[in-house]
Amino acid sequence: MSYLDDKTPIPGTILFDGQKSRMGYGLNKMCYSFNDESARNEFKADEDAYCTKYKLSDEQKKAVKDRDLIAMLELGGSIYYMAKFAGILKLNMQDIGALQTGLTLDEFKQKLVDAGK
Amino acid sequence: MSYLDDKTPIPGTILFDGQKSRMGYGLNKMCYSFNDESARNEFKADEDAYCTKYKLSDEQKKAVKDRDLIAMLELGGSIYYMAKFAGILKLNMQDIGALQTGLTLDEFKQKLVDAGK
Amino acid sequence: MAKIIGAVGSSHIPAIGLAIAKKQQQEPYWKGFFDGHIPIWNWLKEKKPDIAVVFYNDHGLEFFLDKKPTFSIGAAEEYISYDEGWGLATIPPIKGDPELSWHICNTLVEDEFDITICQELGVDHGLTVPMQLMFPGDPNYGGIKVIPVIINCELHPMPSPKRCYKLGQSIARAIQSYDQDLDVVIFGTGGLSHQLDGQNAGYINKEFDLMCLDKLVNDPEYLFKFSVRDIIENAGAQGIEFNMWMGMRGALPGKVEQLHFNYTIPISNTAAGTMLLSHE
Amino acid sequence: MAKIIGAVGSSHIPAIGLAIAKKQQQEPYWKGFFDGHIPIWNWLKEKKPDIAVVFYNDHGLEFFLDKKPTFSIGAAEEYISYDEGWGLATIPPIKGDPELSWHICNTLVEDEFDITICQELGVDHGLTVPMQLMFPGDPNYGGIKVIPVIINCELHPMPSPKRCYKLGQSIARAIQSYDQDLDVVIFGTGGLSHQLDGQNAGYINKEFDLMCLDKLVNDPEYLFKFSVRDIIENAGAQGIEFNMWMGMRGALPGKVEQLHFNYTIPISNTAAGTMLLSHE
Ligand SMILES: [Fe+3]
Ligand SMILES: [Fe+3]
Repeated sequence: MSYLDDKTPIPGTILFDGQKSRMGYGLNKMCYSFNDESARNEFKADEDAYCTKYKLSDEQKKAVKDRDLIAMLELGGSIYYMAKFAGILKLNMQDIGALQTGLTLDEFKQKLVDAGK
Repeated sequence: MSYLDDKTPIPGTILFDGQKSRMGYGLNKMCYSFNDESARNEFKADEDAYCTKYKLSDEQKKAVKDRDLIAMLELGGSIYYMAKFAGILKLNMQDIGALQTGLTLDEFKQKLVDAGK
Repeated sequence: MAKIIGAVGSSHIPAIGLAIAKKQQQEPYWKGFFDGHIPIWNWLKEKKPDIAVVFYNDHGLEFFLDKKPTFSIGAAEEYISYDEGWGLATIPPIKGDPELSWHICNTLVEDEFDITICQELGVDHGLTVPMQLMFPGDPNYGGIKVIPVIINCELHPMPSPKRCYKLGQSIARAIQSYDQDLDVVIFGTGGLSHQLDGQNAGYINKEFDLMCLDKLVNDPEYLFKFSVRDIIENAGAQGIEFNMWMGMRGALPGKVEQLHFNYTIPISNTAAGTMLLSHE
Repeated sequence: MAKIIGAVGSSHIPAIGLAIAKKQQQEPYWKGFFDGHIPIWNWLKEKKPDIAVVFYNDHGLEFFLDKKPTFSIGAAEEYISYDEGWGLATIPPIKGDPELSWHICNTLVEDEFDITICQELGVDHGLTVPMQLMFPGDPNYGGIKVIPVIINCELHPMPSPKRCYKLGQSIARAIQSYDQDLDVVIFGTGGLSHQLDGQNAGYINKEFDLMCLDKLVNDPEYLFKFSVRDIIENAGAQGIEFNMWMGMRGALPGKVEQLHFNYTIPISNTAAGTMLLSHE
């Protein structure tokens, strides 16, 4: 009995498990490539062609195009690889946090500060 | 207490352990590259340059040049990678066996047959 | 629920693949070895298992010393056979069952096995030769899907025979808790006694092999007393591939019956064992 | 014989590396966090350990999903810091002690840990940020050599907190049986409660963190009751990086004394803990 056999959703949380990793394999492989500067430049020069090279699905391509991080997660993105995608967009982890939670950056920062009280 | 803490030599046998793997890293990496046909061709075209590319020591280069399999083992070669080197030389496992044991191929084959009696 | 219907022990040496490519199965050197598989071929045709869990070792095709895992589990859609550098023909891709792979991985980590999960995996003769051997002439391998289980037999430190057996036990628990109606066969490949490298190349130990195989069927825990070094001292440097047979046997729960056995010396530089086990 | 002289818990988040690069240590946001390291800096300068065993996780720099190990141990001469893709500066190479690494690997496999041995290993902020943090401004990191211990915190299934603690225990046994006169410090990095992804991004749980850190010092086995899922439910998706602290604590044998403790919310999106432990 694995802890993963408990299928009760954890609110606001997507566990990156085998099912997600299968679904997001190409998407994550693309984002993994962004460790290399040349890959980042190639992506920036023609995003769509680069997504095709990594065999992203149409839904995944749309999520990338829309910078829809929640959709990327749902389609199998792993946050550690997606962070490299965010880097290309010049977004840091707090920017990403705000985007995913629908808060402004200041609201998101305040949420973090409040957690320390 | 690991089984590797027993340092008693096993006659005719070199355990491929951490010490050997450190020593033979470049040599084995070179032989690992021979999985690719282009690497095999590059090696065949200029053996010495290829050995230099993988930072083999002078002793390792000499062992490669002399096709001295025992010396290669002693200098950190792993048999599974060396098998790919042997393939370039058109030697199979029985040829290698004969070379290492100082037997003729027929004698080596007879040794194997005798083991079944 | 998925069901383990039996297990096959076999050799995976490249010379077998070369003999198949050259259609030498009925030549005197090979006849005894290949004919020793007839009962297994018949059994596989009759039972038509859906899945084969294949214990094998990589010989420097997909893994290098930069990152060398102790145990790896394949979780890919398919496994590709690549050029190994010395002339063995590649074979058609082998289908995987990633859903079952992940179920096994989840169970193994829960059971404290620290596996490496492989969503891309090229496979060498360790897996391709048994596939060719068990499904002769069939590019579809009887429609079977495989779960590759790879045990480090190259770089010391290596896992003990006992640890490999326990790995098999955990895999069996995973299969038996898998909520799909699948028949599973376990393949153990490699060995038996042999040594490829050094002045002791060509070493074979018939007596030790036959003892190990007898105990494997009837009293596998007896074999726990052997360390990796013990196996190598008795069965040669590559005799440690017996660890794959230990994994296979660990995956057979309950009472075991040996349906077929064959043992040939030499096949290339090895003692080659062939075994068919069923269990209640 | 080698001796474990203490342990340090710390954060490894990239924002710390960026703050160091921008020399922001005395700015209001950062002052409390960096000043919270003064007792650790002093202790390291006084004790001058020879070796640091660093528990960290790779965040998609050196490992990809094609082959994802549960536990990996570095056994290289040096570890290179590479571009991670989003602007963190690389740092000078970090020296390894391959001989001690192999001794640890031998022990771990004997103790039934199924590690991946890494003779080449690029390192990301998981290791580079703690090195910068512990040896400020010193490109030679106080002359220390590291043994990287990498725990999968990215792909489920992940090892339990209990398994990580046991990994630390086995590493401690290895060090204490190593026949060289070396002083060893253990670094646990990462965490504490935080979540980077999903609608729950920005989640932090102070109460749970403080309970975990208290138990970690005084009653670590209490924490065995938490599954990976339990940790994530309580500490957020990336709160599972607490597993590195479990490994670190497992490596501290005997009676433990907490010499220093600091806890800051927020550092970037995390609760950051800083801890110095010695033991008898
Ligand atoms: Fe083999
Ligand atoms: Fe982290």
